[in-house]
Amino acid sequence: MVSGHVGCAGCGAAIAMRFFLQALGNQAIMVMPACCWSIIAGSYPMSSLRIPLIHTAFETGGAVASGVRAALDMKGDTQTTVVTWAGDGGTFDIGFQALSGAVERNEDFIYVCYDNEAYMNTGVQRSSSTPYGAWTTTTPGREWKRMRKKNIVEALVAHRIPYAATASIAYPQDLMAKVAKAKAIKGSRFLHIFASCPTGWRIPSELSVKIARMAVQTNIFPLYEVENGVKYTINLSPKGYLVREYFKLQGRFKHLSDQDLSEIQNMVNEDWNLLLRKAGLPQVQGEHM
Amino acid sequence: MKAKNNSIRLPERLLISRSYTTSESNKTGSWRYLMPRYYEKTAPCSVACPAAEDIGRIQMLNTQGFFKEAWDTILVENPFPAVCGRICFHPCEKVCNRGRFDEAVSIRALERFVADTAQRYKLTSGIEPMAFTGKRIAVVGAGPAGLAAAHFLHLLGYDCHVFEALPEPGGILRWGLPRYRLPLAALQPEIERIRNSGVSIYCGQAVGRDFLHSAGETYGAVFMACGAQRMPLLRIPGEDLPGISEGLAFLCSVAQGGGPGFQGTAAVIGGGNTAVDVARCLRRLGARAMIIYRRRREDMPAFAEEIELALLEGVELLELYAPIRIEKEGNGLRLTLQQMKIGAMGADGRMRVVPDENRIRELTVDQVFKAIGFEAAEPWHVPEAGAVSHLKLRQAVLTQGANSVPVVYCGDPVTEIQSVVHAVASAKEGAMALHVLLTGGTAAVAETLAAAAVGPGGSLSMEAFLKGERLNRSSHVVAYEEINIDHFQYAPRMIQPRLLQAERVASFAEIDLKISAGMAIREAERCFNCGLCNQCDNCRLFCPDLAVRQEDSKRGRRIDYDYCKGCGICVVECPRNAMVLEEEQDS
Amino acid sequence: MLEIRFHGRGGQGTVVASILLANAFFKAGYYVQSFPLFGVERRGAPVEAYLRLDKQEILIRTNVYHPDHVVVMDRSILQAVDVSKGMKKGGYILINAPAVPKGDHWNSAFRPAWVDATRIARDNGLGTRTHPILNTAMMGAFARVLGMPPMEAVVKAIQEEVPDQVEKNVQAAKDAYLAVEGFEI
Amino acid sequence: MKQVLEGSHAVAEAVRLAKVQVISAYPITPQTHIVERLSDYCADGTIKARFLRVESEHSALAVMIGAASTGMRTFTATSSQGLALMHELLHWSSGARLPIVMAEVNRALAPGWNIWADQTDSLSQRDTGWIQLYCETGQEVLDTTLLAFRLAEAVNLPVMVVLDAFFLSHTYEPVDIPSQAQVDEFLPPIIPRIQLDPANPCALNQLSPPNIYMEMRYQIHLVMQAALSELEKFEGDFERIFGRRYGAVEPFLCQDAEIILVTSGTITSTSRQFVLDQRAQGEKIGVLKVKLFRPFPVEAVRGYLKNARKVGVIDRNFSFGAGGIFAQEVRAALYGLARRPPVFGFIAGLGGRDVTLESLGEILTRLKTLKRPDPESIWIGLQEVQLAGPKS
Repeated sequence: MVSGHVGCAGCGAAIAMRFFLQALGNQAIMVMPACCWSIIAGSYPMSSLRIPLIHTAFETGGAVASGVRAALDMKGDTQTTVVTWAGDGGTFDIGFQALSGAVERNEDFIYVCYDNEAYMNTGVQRSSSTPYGAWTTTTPGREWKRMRKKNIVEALVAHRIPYAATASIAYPQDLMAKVAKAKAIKGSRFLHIFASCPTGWRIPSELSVKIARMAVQTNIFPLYEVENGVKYTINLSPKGYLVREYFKLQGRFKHLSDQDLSEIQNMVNEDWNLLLRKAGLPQVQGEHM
Repeated sequence: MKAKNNSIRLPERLLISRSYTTSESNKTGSWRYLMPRYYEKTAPCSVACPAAEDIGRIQMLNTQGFFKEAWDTILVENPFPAVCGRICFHPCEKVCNRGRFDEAVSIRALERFVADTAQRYKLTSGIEPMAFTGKRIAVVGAGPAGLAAAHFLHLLGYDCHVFEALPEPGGILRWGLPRYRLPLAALQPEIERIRNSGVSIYCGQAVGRDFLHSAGETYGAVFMACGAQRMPLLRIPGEDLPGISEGLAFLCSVAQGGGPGFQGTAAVIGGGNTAVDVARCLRRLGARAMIIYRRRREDMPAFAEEIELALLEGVELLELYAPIRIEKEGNGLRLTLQQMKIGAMGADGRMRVVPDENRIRELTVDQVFKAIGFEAAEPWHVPEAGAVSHLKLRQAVLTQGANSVPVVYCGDPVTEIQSVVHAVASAKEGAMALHVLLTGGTAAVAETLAAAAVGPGGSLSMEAFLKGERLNRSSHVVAYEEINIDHFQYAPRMIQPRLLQAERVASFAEIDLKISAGMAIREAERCFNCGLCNQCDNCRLFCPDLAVRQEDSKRGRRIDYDYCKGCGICVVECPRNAMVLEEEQDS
Repeated sequence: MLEIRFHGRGGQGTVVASILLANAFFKAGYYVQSFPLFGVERRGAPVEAYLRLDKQEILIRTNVYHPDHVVVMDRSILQAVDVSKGMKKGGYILINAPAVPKGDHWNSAFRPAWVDATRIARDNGLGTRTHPILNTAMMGAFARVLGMPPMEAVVKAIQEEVPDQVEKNVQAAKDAYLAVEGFEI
Repeated sequence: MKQVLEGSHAVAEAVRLAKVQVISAYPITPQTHIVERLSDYCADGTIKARFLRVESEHSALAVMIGAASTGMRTFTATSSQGLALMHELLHWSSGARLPIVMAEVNRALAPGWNIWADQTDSLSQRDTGWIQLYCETGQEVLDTTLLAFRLAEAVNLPVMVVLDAFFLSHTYEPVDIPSQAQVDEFLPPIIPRIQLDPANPCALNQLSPPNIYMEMRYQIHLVMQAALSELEKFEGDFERIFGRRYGAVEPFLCQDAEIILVTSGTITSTSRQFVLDQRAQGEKIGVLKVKLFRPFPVEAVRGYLKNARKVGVIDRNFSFGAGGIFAQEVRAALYGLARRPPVFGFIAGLGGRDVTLESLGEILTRLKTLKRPDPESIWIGLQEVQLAGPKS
C-alpha cells in the first residue's frame, strides 16, 4: 500500500488495509467487490496497492476469489494467498450469497470484511451491519434503525469454516496476529475487521482509532476467534467503557434517549453473555460487565 | 474513424482498465487544513521537582536499559541522585499522572537505582562542562547547597573553591542524616565525583564574616551556602535544663559513631524529619522514644513514610500535646504537656491548634530532645537587609555591594522548604543567576532564568539554561486527561524491598534494599513519559495515509506533508501527548 | 423416414430405449434423431420419447405427431394414454405384456405385438422387481418386429452405450427377440 | 469419430477437447446435461480442470471472471433465468475483455414458468458485448464451441454458444467427434493477455473516469467488428482441419430465391426441409440462416438478401413493444441499401411451441399474399384466446 490514495481523512478502512497487508505480505492476489476501497485503491491508471488487484461487481467477492484460486490451483501455485477485501454491504448484504457459497465449498482464501457499518461509498445508507440505534441517510430522523446488526461472524461460523475472527484497527497486534494465523490455514478464512468511518459516523477524524477501541472496550465489537466452527477464544477482555460513552461521541447516535441507551446496553450485555457461553466462560452481571 | 466490416484489424494493445503505476503522484497533502506535528511538552513530575529533573526522559532511558544516560540526565539537574534517590520527599510522585491511573511511578526508587548502578560500575559522568570562563568562585559550606553550587558553577565554566568548617564535606548529609536512611557509602561517591570533576574542597577551613569583603581579591564571586543549624528556642520554662539536648547535635554524634546507648525513655519534641530521625536513632540505641507533637500526625512536616516506619520500629507518637514546662524529677525530667485541640483553618491551609481548656498531662522521661526546626547559625549567613543591589530570587538571593564581588546566598536559610532537593534547586538558581550577572548584567537575570523554567512552578532546568534540547519543549504541563490511557495497562507500583521489620532497629543498616535492573525497567515502563516521544511508533502505525515515514534521525520518523491529510489520528493515538494538531500555517 | 414413438413411465428407461435404438439404427447405417417429449420428467408419470430414422439426413426438427410405430414400455399406460394417437395406419404397437392386452384400444388399423419384457429383464437379473430395466429387452423385441435394425447393431449399441451388466442386457435383447409375439411375426 | 450424441454432450465433448482449465456452473433445465457430463469428466480426470459447483449462475460467471483474469481458459453454461441473473456480469466480462466461453441453452423466461425453447433470453443480452453464435445441429454445437475459444482468445471478448432448448440440447443425433490431435492443431493453449500475477502486480477493472471510458468502449466496438474477419479466418483453419464450415450466415438455396426466410437455431433445419418441399413444387424460396448475431454480419446479410423480392424473418423471440429481434436487425442491416426487399417479421415457436412444416406453410402463404410489411410482427399459430379479461 502506498500514499496518495483518496480515502477520507481518518479512514479506518485504510488503516485496516495497512495492517492486513503488513501481516500478509505481497504474495497475494486481492479481489475487491464494490466498496469504499474501490475508490481508495485508485482510479485508472493508478493503484494504491502493490499487489495484484481485481475490482469486481458488488456481490461477487466470494465467487471471483474462488475463480482466482481455481486458476492458481491449475497453475500449481500454492504460495499465493487469495484475498477478498469487501465492505459490509458486499459481505452482509448483496455479497452474502456468494460468500456463503464460497465458504460452504471451503474455498481456500481469506475473506476480509472491513466493516464501517453502512454503505459509506454511496453516502451513508443503512446496511444490515448498521447497528441498532444508528442514523443513516436511509434511516433518518425518528426512523433510526431499530433492527440489530447482523452477526456475520456467527453466520460464517455456522458454515463450520476453519477460521473466523473479529479484529479491530485499534488493536494492530491482535489484527496482524490473526492475519498471520489465517494465512497459515487452508480453506475458507473469514476476518471481520471493525473499521471506523469518521465521515459516516459523524465523528472527528482524529477519533477514528479511539472509537474503534471503544467499540471493543464496550463489548459492542468483541475480539474473538472461532476455529472449525466450535472452538471459541475471546482475545481481549474489556477494561470497561460504557456503551453510552461510545455512543455520545458519535453524531449518528445523538438522537438516542437515555432509555434507548440503556436498552442498547442490555442488548450488548446479552450478546456478550452469549459469546461468553460459547467460549465456555462464566456469565457476568451488571451494567458494566 | 470509419469502421468497415471485414477490414478492421485487431488493436495491438488492450485498452482496458489496468494499472501498473502507483497513486503516489497524487499529493493528498493538499486536503489538509489541520496539521499535526511533533511537539514535546512538559511532564508534571519535572515541574514538581524543585531540581527540574527530566524524569519522563530518565524513565524512557531506563526502560531501554540506558542507565548511564539516565544518570547523566539526572546529573545535569542534580548532582545528588544517590542522596535524593533515598531521602528526597519526592513531590514528583504526588503529581505523577500515573497516580490517577493506578499508582504513581516509584520515581525516587528509580533515581536511587540509577545512581547506585552508576556507583556500582564506577561510571564517569559524560557531561561536558562549558569552556572555562577564567573566573574563580568561592563557595562557603560543603553541605548539599554548597556542593551543588560548585557542581553547577563548574558546569558553567567556573573554577570553584569550597570552604568547609568541619573536617569532612557533606554537611547535613553527612552529619545530620542517620545512616539507615543515607549510608555513607552512597554519599561519598557523589561528593567524590564533584571533587574529581575539578572542584577544590578545603575542609576544616571555617570562613569568617570579613571573608565577604576580602574575597574579591581572589574570587569573582562568593557563594554562601552555610545551611541552618541553629535550633530556635522552645520558649518554655526549663528548656535549658541538663538532659535536654538538640536533636541535630545528637544525630551528628550518632553519625560519628558515638551516641550513648541507654535503656531509658526519651521524649523528642517536634514533628519534622529531624524529630523522627532522632526518635528512630534512639530506638536503635535501645531507648524508648516518644515524639511529642502539638498538632496531628497528618500535620507533621516529616515524611509520612518515615513516620510510618518510625511507628513500626516502636516509636510512640503523642499527637496534640504541646510542652509547656520541663522540670527536673530525680534523675529524669518531668514534662508538662498541654492537650491541644483543632481550631480554625489557618491562612496557610493547615488547621490551627488551640489549648483544650485545662487538660494537662505530665510525663516523666530520662532525656528530652528538641527538634523543632533550624535557622541560620550566624546573621551574616543570610543576606543583610538593605544590601546593595539585592536580587531576591525564588530559592536564592543575589547581592552585589558597590565595591565588592557578587555574593549569592543559597540553601536552607533562603529556600521555601528546607530539603536537600531545595538546596540543589537553590544552588542551581544561584549559579545560573550569577552566570547571567557576570556575563550579561543584573538586568538579564530574570528573563534568562524564566527561559530555563520548567513549567509554571519556577523549577529551573540547567539543560534548558544551556540551550539543550529540553528548551524545544512546550511549557504546557501535560494533564492526566491529555494522556491516551487506552495505550496503558494497569500495573501495580513496585514494592520497595526492605529489611525485615525486626532487623531494622537492630542496626543502622540501610532499610531500603537494592532493586534489580529488571524491577527498575518494569517500574520505568509504568511511566507515561508525559509529553515526551518515546518512539512508540503509534503515529506511524495508525496513519491511514502512510504519511509518517521512518527515517534515520534522532526522532526516527517524520511527517510527510505531501500526503498527510491532517486527520489527527497520530495526535490522538500518541499515548503521551507528544504531538499537536494545529491550524495550517500560511507559508 | 420412419418415426417411432415410445410410451412409458418416468424411471422405466423409456428415453434410454429410444436412444439405444437410435444407436443401433445409426450403427446399421441410418441417420437418426432421438429426443424425449420435452417436459418435466417425474418418476412414475407417463413419458414419451421419439426416434426418427432415415437413410438421408434428417432435417426436420419438430415433435413427432404421426408416428409410424409405437413402443409401449408398460401396459398400464394404455389405461391413461391413447398410444395410437396420430399414428399412421398399419404401424406396429409393441407392448411390454405377456399377452395381447384386451380392450377397445385396438382397432384393425394397427398391428399389435407383445413381449413379456418385465419377465425377461427379471430372468436376466436386470433391475429390481419394482423397477425392472426393460429397455434392452424392448429393443430386441423391436428389432424383431420391424425386422431392423439387425441384431448385430443392437448388440453393438448395447455394448457401447450400456454402462454395466452388458452381457445380461445383450441376453435380454436376444431373449426378447425370440420371445416377441404378434401379428405377422 | 461419429457417434450418436446428445446436443448437450456435444458441448461437453468440445469443452473436453478444448482442454478447458476452469469450469463453473449452476444447474438449470435444460442446461444440466452439459454440466453433468463435464462434472463427470472432471471427476474422473478426463478433463484436467477445476470444476466449481457454485451457488448461482451469477457466481458461476463471477468464478469465470476470476479465473480468466488469472489467465485460464474457462467455460460455463446456463440458460434463461440463469442468464438473466448473470446479466450484470455479462457486461463485466466483456468490459474486462475476458475470453470466457459460455454455452447458452435458449429457454423461455418466466412467468409463467416455461422451460422450453425461446431465444428472448440470449437476445436480451445482445448489448452486453458478448459475441453470440447460434447453432442448428449437434455437430455445429461441437464445432462452434471449439471456434468460440479460438475467437474469444483472439479478440479478448467473451463468446456465447447458443443452442435451442430440447430441440437441440436434448436431441441425440450423429455427431463427428474430432480427435484431440486435430483440436490441438486448431486450438493451441491459451496465451493470456490479462493475468493477475504477484510477480508483476497490476490493478484491473478500476474506476475509469470519463476521460478514458469512452475510448475503452470504442476499442470493444472495433474489436467486435474485427471479430467478423477473425471468425472467417478461423473458419478457414477449421475447414482445413475438420472439413466443415458454417459462416457467419449460411444461405440455403438463396441464389435465385424470390422469397427468403431468415432463420436461426433449429427452426432453420425444418425450414430447409420446407424449402426442399416447396422447391419440389416450384416455389422459388430459400433460407438464410443467421449464425453470428453479435457482431451482426451486416454486409453478408445484405449480400444474400438484396435481390430477394420478399424477406420473412422468423423470430422465436420477441421484444415487447418492438417486434422480433432478428427482424429488427435484418431491417436495420438492409436500411442502408438503395434497393431493398420488404422484410416481414414473423413470431413463431415462443416458449417451445413447435414450429412445424405447417407453420412454415402459413408463413409462406402470408408472405405471398401480403404486399408490404406491417410494422407489427405476424404471430404464427396463435390460438383463439380471449385476450381481454372479463369486465369487473
